[in-house]
Amino acid sequence: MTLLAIIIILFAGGLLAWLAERYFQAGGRWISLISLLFTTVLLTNYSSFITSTEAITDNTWWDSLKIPWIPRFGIDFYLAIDGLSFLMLSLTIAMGIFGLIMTWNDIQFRRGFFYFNYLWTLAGVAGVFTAIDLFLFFFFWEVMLIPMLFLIAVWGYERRIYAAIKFFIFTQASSLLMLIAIVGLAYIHYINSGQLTFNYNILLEAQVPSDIAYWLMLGFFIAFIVKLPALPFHTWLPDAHTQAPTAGSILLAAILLKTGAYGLLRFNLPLFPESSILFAPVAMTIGALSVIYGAMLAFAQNDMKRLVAYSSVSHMGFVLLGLYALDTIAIQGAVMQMIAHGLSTAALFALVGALQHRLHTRDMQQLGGVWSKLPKLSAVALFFAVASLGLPGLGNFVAEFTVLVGSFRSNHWLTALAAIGLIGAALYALIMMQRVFFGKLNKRLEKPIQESNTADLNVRETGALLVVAALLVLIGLHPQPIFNISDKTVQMSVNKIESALSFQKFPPKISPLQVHSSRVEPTSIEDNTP
Amino acid sequence: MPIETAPGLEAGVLLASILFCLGLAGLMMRRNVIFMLMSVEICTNAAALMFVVAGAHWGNADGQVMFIFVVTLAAAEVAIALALVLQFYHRKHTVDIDQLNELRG
Amino acid sequence: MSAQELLAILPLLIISAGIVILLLQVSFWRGHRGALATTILTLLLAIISCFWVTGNLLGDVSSIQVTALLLVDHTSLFFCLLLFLTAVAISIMGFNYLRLRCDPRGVSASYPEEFYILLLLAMLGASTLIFANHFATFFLGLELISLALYPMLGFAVTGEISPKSEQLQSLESAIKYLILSALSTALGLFGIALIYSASGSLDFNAIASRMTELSQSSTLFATGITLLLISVAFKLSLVPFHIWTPDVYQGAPTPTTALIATVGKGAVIGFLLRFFNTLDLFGSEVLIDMLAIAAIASMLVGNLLALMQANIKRLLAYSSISHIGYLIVAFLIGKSTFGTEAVIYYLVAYIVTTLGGFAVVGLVADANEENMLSGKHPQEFLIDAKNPYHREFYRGLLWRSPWLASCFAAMLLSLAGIPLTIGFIGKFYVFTAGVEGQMWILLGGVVVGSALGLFYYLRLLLIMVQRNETAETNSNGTLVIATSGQFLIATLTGALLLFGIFPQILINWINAL
Amino acid sequence: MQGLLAWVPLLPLIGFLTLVAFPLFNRHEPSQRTVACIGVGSIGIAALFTAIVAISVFWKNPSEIVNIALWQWMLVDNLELGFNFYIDWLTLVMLMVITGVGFLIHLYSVGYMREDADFRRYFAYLNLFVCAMLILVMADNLVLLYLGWEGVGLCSYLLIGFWYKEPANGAAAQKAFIVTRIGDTAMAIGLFLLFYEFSTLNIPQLTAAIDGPDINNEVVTVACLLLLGGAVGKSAQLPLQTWLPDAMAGPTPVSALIHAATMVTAGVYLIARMHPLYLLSETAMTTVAFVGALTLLLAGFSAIAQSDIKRVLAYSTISQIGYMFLALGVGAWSGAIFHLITHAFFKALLFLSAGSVILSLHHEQNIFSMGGLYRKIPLTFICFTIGCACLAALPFTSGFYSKDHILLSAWEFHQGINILWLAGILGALVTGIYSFRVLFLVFLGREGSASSHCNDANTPVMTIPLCILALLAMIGGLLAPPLQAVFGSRPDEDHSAWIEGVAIAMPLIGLAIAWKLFIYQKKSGEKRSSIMQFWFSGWGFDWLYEHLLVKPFKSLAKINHNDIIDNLYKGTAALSRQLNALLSSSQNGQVRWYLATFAVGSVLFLALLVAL
Amino acid sequence: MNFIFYITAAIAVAATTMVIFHRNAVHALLYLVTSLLAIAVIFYQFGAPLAAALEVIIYAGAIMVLIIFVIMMLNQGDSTVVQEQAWLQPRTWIGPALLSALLLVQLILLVSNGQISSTQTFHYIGPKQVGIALFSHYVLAVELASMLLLAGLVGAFHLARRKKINPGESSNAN
Repeated sequence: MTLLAIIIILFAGGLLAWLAERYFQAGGRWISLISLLFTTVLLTNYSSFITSTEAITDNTWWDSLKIPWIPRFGIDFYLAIDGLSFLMLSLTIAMGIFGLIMTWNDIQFRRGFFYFNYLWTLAGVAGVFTAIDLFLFFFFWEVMLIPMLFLIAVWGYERRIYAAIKFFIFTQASSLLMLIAIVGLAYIHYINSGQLTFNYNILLEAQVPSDIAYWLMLGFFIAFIVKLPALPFHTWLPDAHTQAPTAGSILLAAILLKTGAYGLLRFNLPLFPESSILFAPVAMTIGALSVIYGAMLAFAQNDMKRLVAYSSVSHMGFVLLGLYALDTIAIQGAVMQMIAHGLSTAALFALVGALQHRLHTRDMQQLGGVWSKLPKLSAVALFFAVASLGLPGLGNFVAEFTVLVGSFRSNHWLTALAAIGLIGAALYALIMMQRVFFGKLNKRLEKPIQESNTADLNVRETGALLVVAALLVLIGLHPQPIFNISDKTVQMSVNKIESALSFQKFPPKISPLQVHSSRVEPTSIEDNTP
Repeated sequence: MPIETAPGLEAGVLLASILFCLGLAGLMMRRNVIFMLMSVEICTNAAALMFVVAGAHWGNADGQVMFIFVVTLAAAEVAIALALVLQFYHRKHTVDIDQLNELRG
Repeated sequence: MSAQELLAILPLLIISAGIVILLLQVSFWRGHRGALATTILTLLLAIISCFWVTGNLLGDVSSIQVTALLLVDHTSLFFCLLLFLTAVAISIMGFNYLRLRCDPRGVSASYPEEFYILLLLAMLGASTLIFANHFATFFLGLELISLALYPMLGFAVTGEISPKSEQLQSLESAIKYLILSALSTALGLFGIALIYSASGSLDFNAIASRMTELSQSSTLFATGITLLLISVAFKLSLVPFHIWTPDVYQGAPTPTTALIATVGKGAVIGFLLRFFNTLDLFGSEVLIDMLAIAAIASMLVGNLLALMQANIKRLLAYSSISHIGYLIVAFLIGKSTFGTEAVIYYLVAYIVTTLGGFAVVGLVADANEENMLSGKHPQEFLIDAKNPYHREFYRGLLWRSPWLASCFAAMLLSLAGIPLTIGFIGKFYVFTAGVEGQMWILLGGVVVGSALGLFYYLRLLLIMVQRNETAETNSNGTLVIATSGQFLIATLTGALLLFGIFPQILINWINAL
Repeated sequence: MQGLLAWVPLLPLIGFLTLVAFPLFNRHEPSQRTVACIGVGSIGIAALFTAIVAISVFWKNPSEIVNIALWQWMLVDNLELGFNFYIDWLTLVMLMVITGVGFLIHLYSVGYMREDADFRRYFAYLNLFVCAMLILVMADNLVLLYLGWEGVGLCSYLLIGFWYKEPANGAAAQKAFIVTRIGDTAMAIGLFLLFYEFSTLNIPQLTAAIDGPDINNEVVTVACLLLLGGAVGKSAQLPLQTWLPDAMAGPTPVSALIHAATMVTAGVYLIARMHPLYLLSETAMTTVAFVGALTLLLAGFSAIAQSDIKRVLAYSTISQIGYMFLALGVGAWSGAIFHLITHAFFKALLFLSAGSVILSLHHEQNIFSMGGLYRKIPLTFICFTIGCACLAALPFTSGFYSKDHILLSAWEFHQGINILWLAGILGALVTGIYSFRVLFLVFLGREGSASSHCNDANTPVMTIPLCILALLAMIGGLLAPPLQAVFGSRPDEDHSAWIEGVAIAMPLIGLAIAWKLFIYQKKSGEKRSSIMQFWFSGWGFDWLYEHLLVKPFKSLAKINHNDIIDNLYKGTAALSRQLNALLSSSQNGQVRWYLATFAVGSVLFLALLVAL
Repeated sequence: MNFIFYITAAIAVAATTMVIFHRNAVHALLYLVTSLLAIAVIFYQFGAPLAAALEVIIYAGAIMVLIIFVIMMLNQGDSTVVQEQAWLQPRTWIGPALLSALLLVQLILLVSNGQISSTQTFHYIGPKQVGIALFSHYVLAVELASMLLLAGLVGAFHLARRKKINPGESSNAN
């Protein structure tokens, strides 16, 4: 019930925030904050699972809720939480609060509607991270996009419509491929077992002919790497990030991108272990190339937000690399990277937003020497830039290091290639510091600074940023709890893959006829519901 | 009561096809709306011819019944069409169908 | 013809009686509201009779043959019900439309009441078409719809109250539809005649009994079927027979547009389901290939055409082309009950959404018209932002009329197939059907088409949420929609969300009927 | 008592955090006195703790090893990393150098930076640096070492670019970070390889693991070379040496601490720490030795050509570290560390003296503008002279002992005259030349343009460290640390006297040459011969890299600024628009055209039927 | 008998061709009537006297007269012939003609592939049989046909109506 309550609170909070706008202007953000805090309180229900990860029974899920939804298709409203979901959910809510606080005063236009969309995005994402029915997962996957679309399109910057539509078409078109794959998987399972279901737990056991499985896996894969985003489907990201309002960028970077990685880990690897093994070299190549390419493009940008956006491409490339290394350490690293990247990039976007709010530009050619005027902001920016380049002792390092150590075991050369991305990270992070914060104060800035009586970070912003910074340091120095929480989920995937590997080594005797019977005989989906 | 030495069904079909295609050609090449209506009538009539021929071929009344329905339709259609043509002429003072291109794109 | 047979076609009889009563009522006492009331009453009675007939179809009596011409069964009754409900909505839309454009006293020679007679005639045709089990009734039903539609398309021609441009466009759409439809009818008739030549019968059952013989022996039969299919494709506006659609949709009075887009297509789909099932044409690869090609072409061409379209009615027209393309995907898996279910579900989704879309467009235009008539705004059609059918008119609508815009947004999202709406479930059905039939190319077409579709749906959606850049466009002001219209839109949106979130309700109904 | 060691890195960290967090709790900037107390005090206490532990624990037992386990860092699968410290004599030596020299330089900085507005930021960075450096040397696993390694890199970056308003400083800082990052990446890959091979990154476990019977020597070689990459980057050896001369853009005490005494020698420490690994691979050892030999010569010649006092010192640092690498390469581990220590003393002394000169001359750094300063700032002159003597390894200075040790080891390594030894000898000559050149040009000879307005800027906080360092530089030769427990002892061999003689003679010859060439040189220095110009530019490495790597990368980035891949999608969108235009033109409103399309459609459908 | 069929068929085709190519509307209409009469003869030959009669009465009689009526109402004068001449250039008709020819070729290909022999006998179906069919089997269809006519009536009634008081516009409308 807790899970349902979390999602409902977020949805209801969104509606309330919208309606409250009519009565008092600032209502929306307070309602949002209260809803988010309330969900945080609800999340603490699971604290017992965190502290004693070992002691739980062999049941994978900490908590689950199953309500029949569309019996015709065997679809349930099935939410469940395990370590990975918990981590992602916590990240979602934490970053939701962070984004809210960082942009407390940013929104002037139609605040109520803004917070409506904000909370609904979060609710959708929370649904994505907890849905265990594949149909429900897809449902939430789509639901989170619409409010995000509005966030970009209404409160965005100059080319917001273009960016919003691009964002939406990319994710939607790819997710349709996933829908086909989901339906295909359920249908094959239906043919084999006569039971029509979209339940993840059951579909894990589905026997899928290997060549079909490969295509289904690709369907999922494309949907997820578009969201991730990885080469060559990343181009929506810079536009969406750049044009989105600060809060939108924070959500996008910290949370929405993670849904792709989450999907890969939750669905792709365990559902299609054999195909994943076959596909791993390709996926790792994509990951490594994303790392390099993203870093290179980040270096080339003039727009600060674009720079951070491309750095996301680079960082998420590590996630892809780690996941498809099919190695415990690497996958754990990928999970860590999801969290660390969420924190660091969200903070960077918040900072760019704060900068733009004060100086009305994010073009690095118009910026420069900001440190002398805004020392606090600059120092914090330095911290997060450094985090982003993977300085040891901060979360990103732990993540990148474990990813690389793990992937090195599966593929030396690709890992070495990806490691070059570390140099790239240094390049773009430092060039940003140099062009924006160091150097002489840009002459173009003198006017806005004088006019607007630009103030440095205030207590609210400083507090929020410092908490995130502290979290990054904490993760960097003591990441073990997170490793422990996600351990079970990761182990599950790895076990699946290992058993598939051993299956490949010692395949049971199958008559050639069976091997080639990959084209399943069509059977109609009959209605079995009473 | 069979009729002897009647031309074959194939001949009827051929004739109907030719007439239909002529009607279609007329429809496409004439710009005068009245001519277009006439061409439509030719097409409809070709179909009607088919029904009668086929009815004769199979020896049941269905063909002629359908013929009657087709004629009914043709009459009703022409009535409405002519009403529209009149309105068209009153408003545009022409019967050129090409002048009817406000809606496009 | 037994009493049981007569009772089975009770809906038809009620509609016919309604037509006659309305005719008499109008000739003695002209009154807009009265006509509307009679119409709605007739339709409601027909709806009730549908249920009643369904109640009779219990146990082993799953269908009733009414002479050789009609066959009443569950599916067709469901279609009837659906279309009658649609007709109720259209009559409400029509009322709002005619209220402003027709002079009740007839001074300017434009009476609104004929609209309802024609509407009922079209409904009679539609239900005949659905029940048709014989080419005669098929042909008569189809033509009844068409003949009722011609004057409805051109309805705005008479009378001087409607804006001049509307009159001309209405006329143009009527003439275009008439000429093209007449040709398509002739072609279809030719096809029927060929089928008749080959089989010697016009009765579906009789033809079905000779199917194996026919399909092997001659191409005459196949040619006939193909020509008939072309005619049907024209009515469904499948590519390459789609070309009339945008012009006719744009020019026609919006309620008529809604009628032609929903009833006109729904009835044909209903017929096609029965026709293909009875004759077992799903086995014919040529026909399936033809339909598949037409479906893919429809999805792609429809969406591509809509891409940059600024006129919303045209946009909806193009989108309806592509939606029928999607529907055909579900249709193609054919025989199984699942295929039928998928087609019906998608059709319901399509009808609800299309109806909603046109209702919003029509009512917005009506509200604008009312503003103009009351002299609040000068008549300026030259500026895009002042043309109620232009995209720019909707700029910032969400801030001016939030509820209306929200409903329209829901419609657009449903058209785009986004969750929480019925359109999503419809699309899910299409995908499931496609997977079941393993029609990967078609599915690819659906994906590409949907991606293209997103662009224009979203652009319209996003225009509605845009801030007004200048005060100039702000002057459109708040749009006040008539209460009946509000009710209609709210109901449609409610249905759209209800069936989108809890599809099982509708699925149960489909399977129960 | 051993627990105090855990406080050693923690104290500077606390200092750093206090300084950084200051504005959070206080609206006003803290006074310089407060900042100095926190900044210097934390290091001072750390130094004190180190000394206490050294005396109480290690003095008695040179083979003592202290393990301090703080907390578990990572435990994933078989990757087990602790946040643990491992202290043996090698570490202790480093600790003492870092805290001791660090403390002195901190103290000096109080004086040097007294007029800077960013006093607090300076000390925060400096404290953070010390903390990171301490973690580097105390780490018991390579990842923790890497943490410190990158941490010092970051601080180096921050301090080089400390005066951020000057874009050139920022560029230098960036260059330093990125060049070292290249090495670091190699090192990281080396770590991955080691983990892949040995399933552990813990240093004691690793050294235990390589005793195993079946060790893949190729892997070890590759791993060693990769680690060497890291060392080369951080210690500014060939081919990654280019950043260090530019790094002189930072405040002079920073150059003393980071770019002379501590951070740049981290590479030496790393290789010394990993010496069991290197012993397995002859290739790696040879490479290290040759890198060192080559670097010491190249940098030495470059130093002769420089005109900026700090750049001279920078090149000399590169050159001296080259000596250490040479020592490492020939297996003279303790020799290398010994030289590291003495070098830390005298180079810190030299830099601080140079700093005092610079401050006195109001930030004039060109040696050709100086001259004859010995009268104006005598104390500085004395200190600088001591430093130069040590640098040139004049007999009985600390530099002499350590360098001699290295040269002898090089001699021993190949049992006779060999390239490495020759390089070392030649290097000694060059060292003599450039060190005395700068001494003569700055303090003796005619007065330069800047000399006239020289005010002695030394304050007590500056002179005290100078004096202590001078003392240490003098007597440092006696402080050879007992590292046998770490490296194992080697039997001393007798060397022919002439070898010693050559080693002693070379710096003296250098001194003579310098006297001959530079004592009366005209104060222009702008015109250089082409070879000098070549040396001045650091053997053209910068130019080479600029054209080979930087420019291609930049232009590639510029070309791809708009993301070529996006064109794929833009193209798709454009194509869709084109198709839309095409199809829209088919909707031309002409009924007869519509009829024609209808006919065409029918023809197509029938054609399908005919064809099938 | 076949001979007569071919003659009448030729007349029908020729007359129809004249219809679509003729420049004068009234003349074209007369050709159309000719064509319809020829078809009526063919109906008769095929043993469908009722159809033949209806063809003449309704098609040639009623519908064509309706069209003539409208032509006269429009009363465009002699200029129409010139106008039609201008509209009917070879350039405009060659394409449609080719397209139709193509369709015809396809139809012939498909239809003549059929197995139906041309020597089959035909049956005479008199008015009585048709009448019985109409009012037994097809009684519902007849009712629907009446609705069809009603639709035509209502539609034409609505569409043809013009403003009652209309001094400015042409008075020949009603």
